[in-house]
Amino acid sequence: MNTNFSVDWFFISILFFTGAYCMVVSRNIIRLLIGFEIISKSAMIAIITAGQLSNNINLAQTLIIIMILIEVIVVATGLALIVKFYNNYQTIDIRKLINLKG
Amino acid sequence: MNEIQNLILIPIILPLTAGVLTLMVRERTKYLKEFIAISTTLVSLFSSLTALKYVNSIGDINYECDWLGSFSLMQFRVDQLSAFILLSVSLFSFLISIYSISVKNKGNSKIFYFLLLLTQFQAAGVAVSDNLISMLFFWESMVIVLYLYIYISASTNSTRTTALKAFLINGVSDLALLIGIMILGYISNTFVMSEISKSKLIVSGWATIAYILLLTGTLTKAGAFPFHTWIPDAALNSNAAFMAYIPASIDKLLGIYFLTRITVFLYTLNHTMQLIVMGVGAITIIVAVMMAFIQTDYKRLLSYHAISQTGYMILGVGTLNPIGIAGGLFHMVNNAIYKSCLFMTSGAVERQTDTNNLEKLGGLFSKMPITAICFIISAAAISGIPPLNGFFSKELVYKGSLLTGYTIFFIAAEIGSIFTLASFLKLGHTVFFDKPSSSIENVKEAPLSMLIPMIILCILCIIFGFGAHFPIRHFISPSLISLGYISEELSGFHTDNLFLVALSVILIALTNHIFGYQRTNRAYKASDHIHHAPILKDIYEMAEKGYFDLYEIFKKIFRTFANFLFKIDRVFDSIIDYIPSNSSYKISETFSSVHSGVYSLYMFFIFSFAIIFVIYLGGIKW
Amino acid sequence: MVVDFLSYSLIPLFSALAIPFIARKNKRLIELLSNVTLLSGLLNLSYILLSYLIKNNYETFTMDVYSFSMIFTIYLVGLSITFFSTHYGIENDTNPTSYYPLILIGVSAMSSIVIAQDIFTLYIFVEALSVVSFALITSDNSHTSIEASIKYFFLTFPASVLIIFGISILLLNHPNLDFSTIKDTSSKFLTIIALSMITVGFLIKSGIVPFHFWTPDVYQGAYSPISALLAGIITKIGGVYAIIKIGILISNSQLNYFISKILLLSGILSVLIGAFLAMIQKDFKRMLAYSSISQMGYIILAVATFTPLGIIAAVFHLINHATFKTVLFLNSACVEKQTGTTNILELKGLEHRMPTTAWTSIIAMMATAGIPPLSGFWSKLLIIVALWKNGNIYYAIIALIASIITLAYFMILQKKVFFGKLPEKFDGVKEAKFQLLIPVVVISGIIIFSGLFFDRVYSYLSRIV
Amino acid sequence: MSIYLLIYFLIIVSAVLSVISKKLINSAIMLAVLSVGVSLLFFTYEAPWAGVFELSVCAGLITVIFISAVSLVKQDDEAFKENRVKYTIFPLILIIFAILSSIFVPDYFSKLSNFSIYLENQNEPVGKFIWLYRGVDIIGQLTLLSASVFVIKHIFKKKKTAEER
Repeated sequence: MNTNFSVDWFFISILFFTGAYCMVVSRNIIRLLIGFEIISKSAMIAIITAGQLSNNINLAQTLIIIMILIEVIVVATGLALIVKFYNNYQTIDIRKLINLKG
Repeated sequence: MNEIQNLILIPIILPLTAGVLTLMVRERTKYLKEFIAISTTLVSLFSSLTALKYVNSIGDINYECDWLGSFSLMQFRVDQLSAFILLSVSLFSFLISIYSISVKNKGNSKIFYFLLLLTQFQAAGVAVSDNLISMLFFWESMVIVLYLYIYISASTNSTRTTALKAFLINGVSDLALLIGIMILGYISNTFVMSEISKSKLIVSGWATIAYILLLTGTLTKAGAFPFHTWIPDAALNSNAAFMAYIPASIDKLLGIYFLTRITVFLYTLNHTMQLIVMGVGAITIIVAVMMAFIQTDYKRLLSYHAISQTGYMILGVGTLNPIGIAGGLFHMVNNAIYKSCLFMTSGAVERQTDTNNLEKLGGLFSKMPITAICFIISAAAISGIPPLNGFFSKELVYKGSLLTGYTIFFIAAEIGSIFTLASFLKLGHTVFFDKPSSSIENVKEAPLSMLIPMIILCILCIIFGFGAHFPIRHFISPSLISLGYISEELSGFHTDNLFLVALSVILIALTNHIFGYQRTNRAYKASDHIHHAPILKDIYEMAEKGYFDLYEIFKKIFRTFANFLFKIDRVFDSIIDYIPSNSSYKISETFSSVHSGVYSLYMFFIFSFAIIFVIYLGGIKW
Repeated sequence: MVVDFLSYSLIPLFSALAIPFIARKNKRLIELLSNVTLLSGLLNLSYILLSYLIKNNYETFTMDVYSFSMIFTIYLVGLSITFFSTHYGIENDTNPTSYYPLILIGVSAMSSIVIAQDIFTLYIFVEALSVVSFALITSDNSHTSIEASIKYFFLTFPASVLIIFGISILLLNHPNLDFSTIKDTSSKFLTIIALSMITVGFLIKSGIVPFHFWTPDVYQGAYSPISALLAGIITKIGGVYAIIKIGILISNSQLNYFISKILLLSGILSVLIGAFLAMIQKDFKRMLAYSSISQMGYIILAVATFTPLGIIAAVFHLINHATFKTVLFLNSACVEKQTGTTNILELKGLEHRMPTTAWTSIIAMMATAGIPPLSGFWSKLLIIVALWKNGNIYYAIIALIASIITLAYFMILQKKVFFGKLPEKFDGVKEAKFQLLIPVVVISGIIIFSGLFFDRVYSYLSRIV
Repeated sequence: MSIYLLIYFLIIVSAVLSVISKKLINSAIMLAVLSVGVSLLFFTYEAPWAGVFELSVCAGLITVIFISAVSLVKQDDEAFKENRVKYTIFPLILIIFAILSSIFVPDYFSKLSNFSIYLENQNEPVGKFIWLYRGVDIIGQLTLLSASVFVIKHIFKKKKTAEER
């Protein structure tokens, strides 16, 4: 069982790194949201593996269900913001957002 | 007993309440403020009269209430002296509030009456306080009222300078008083004056320092040399009602009251201290009267006399024998009476002719007869012409000073008398009898509201003169009974050699005036032969320029010192200012350049710092 | 959740849900409904609070003091913002049918965060609050507000991930996520690791250095009344108060040494960097944002002591900060409305034209800088005393010195914006409408009174310790 | 053991592809594949409820929202060219990271898992769990859902014209 948990976290870290890399380097604002999704997935896997390890899988499932709800709402909000940004700025380049600085 | 306790609270609390009330009255409402002030002071007058009767017939009134938490009590105690001062304060408040109805340049009349009532509140508080702390509270708060009083009378620069000068002189000396009271309380373990007077302090060690500090405070309040310099300046810049009220009556009453308290009731003075007090008195008489003699402004001349008369009182109290002290106290109330009256005449003249300059005034006797008569009576009283009240009090002071054995003080007082009379001859001659100047026409008599207080005061002058035994028996000697003095020899018409001296003084002064008048043929120049005498001329010039004014001297010294310190400060300041401000600016700039608004950079920082923190926290040893 | 306070979070929620049905078209009715909802809650709270504060006797006060104070603050600031918005945004089409319900939901979510007794419940409401904020920031549809919203959206996302990772580690040795369960096991190593991850997550949410990059941009760019709401209460409840809750949980643990180090480091960095950067700002709101970071640093420093005194100081400073930062941001909104700019270099001498705004700002600034006897002085004093007693003497000294810098940058702000000679182009500027001034004046009064009656406030806050 | 590794490879590969693919629409589809992989993982971890939700909501609903959003901004997506180097070298970076993390991460977490406790009698049905132990979260979900309604309404409000005011 223990080995399984550590392998899980190895993949979780890789998934997290993928998402974080995407969120840092990309200039395309929709791709940022994709990185966001990938990181969320890694967090969910972390919850499930922990629940499985401590024989508490049903609590973990409950948390996952609520997290999925949250994720949908947050992503919908994010996409709405992106569309609004696109309508205002006519671009999806995040580097254009440098009005506020100093 | 309870009713009596409340009675002494009336002259204190009622004016305060009424004063706040006047602030709420609209400026345009006519006569309401005046009515409030007059009725309030009248009620105070009657209640203090009742208190005096009670004190004379039955005994002291005590009142206590909590104040300042557990630190101190608000303790009032009215003995004969306090009751007498309280009565005088209330009387002058009443008369001045009548007089001020017609005074023109009193600024915002709402604030004027508020300040008048506030002064009555504070002065009454000082008079009845038994606890030094509560007395200090009333005493110090008078400085602010004084400042505002001068400040509101005109909006010119010189008025503001004078107000500041009065504030600083009084404020600094009040600081001295504060320190003195603290030392006094420390060495005698109590702040209650009646407790201290049970076992009088002896002048030695800390008690000496305390006495000198207290003396500084009281002398400044009374306006004695060398702390007098704000009074002549205020005479130029403020109105006659203020001059008649605060420097001429209230300040003298309170200053001499407290001087008597500390000198006679709280301390047993030694010989040196007595000489210092008497010396201050004598110097004040001479210096101020010499300055008064050459003035060419009505109010300024009077203000120098106000200072000079203080000298007599200080001299009288400083003699430490019953005759002298009684003379000082009697002179205090007499001076308040006639000096207020004189300032009132100056106010009346100013109101009718718009000037106080002696060069422009003249021949007003026919146009303002009542004012002129009042002037003559009170001028005669101040110059010590028998049988008006000033004669008797001065007589007592002379006698007291002769009894000490130091003839020099007696001579100084007599010289003061000569010049007092001479300057009033000059003043009266100029204003009321000399050729009128061309600019003065169509002058009428002053309004009734001004005349009534003047007439009352003149009548008082005459009553206290012919019936001098009445005030001495009922007011002065009861105050000194507690000291064990016998009052029998104080009253009565003295037909000894002093009377001849007084007559010769009058003759000398008259001769001097006629000599001066003959030389120049103009009355206001009657002092020129002394003014322009060889050595005196230079001294006068320097005095007018303020070379002898302690305030001006200190101002110059402090300015030089401050300039010097400022130069040193600049050097350090530029070092200290330059390094932190520039370095902090550099730090800020460096950090600010990181906040470039670029999303990727921000995200990189947040992710990397988060991972660093988590790795640090996760790496706890187990 | 604490049942005592459940109604304070449910009533605004139901009120918000009712608005689309009963008041779809009528703008005045929506405003009235939202104001009345918050006002009734505030009156209820202040009745309870005052009845104990005046008597100075808390024998019968059974409720949780911190929760009660925080809910009071939330309602106070929330009501100020709704009342202010009713009279503020006529020319901005703020779409009242969704604007006011969102504020109500925000108040509901914040109250729920305060009373949450489960770490995952806390997380849900924090997410709900964030979602509400994303929308509210863009209320005026300007370029800057969209930029602010998007930066806020992406840059606070790592916080959620860290919180979830922490929760997953908590799951390893806990049957459930109740605070009481966690408190019992808080001396275990695994729990401390999990809670420290969650703490770092909330540090990101509250904008503490080095995770502060989004804070100034968001506060500056947001719709002005919402800046006040964000700076005053949202990021404080959603971030700092959660840290305080965790701090209470692990305050008696032996293993909190490392987390204390982290908090002290980020706290002192926030205090210094916030103050330094505030000094050179040219925009009114951005300067206030950096000042906010600096003040948050003080709270984090207080929490880092993990002592009862430190927790009291943190809660008290949080309440104070909510009051004075709300006043300042609302005043900046007034200045922006009346003059059309928030650039400090252009503004000058507004004290002659906008006296109430100027003087309430000065009161709030003095409270922030810690001038006695205003409330900010006492809370900063408590923080420094807590640090000193805990042995962190150098941190206490640096915090003391940094409050001088606070004074410096507020002096600069005062001098440039409110004092001096009025330029000609602002001759026509008038004072804002008196309705806009009511919240500011009331909160200024609270600042003064809580400073003057500090002894009562302190005995109230220290009741349970 | 091998089935886990297979699913994990699917997840990682789809994640990498969604990051480095040139067109956004491909990225969105790869994201859906990632979700499917995650839901498969849930099933194998005996968490069927979570798997079902993941499959329906994440792989379904979110993908739909993504694709509609991508189509809304499509014109610009084609016009907007960014430097591809950072994406093409990403697999290399990821491999380096994987090698580094394979040294530290499994070791650390295997130590960590020693501290976990094995709970007895926790396997009650999920429905009971939701209602009994996480009943308070229903309020949270209600808050979230109502918030989302107002949020979408607030962000997509109509701009009023001058006449309407």
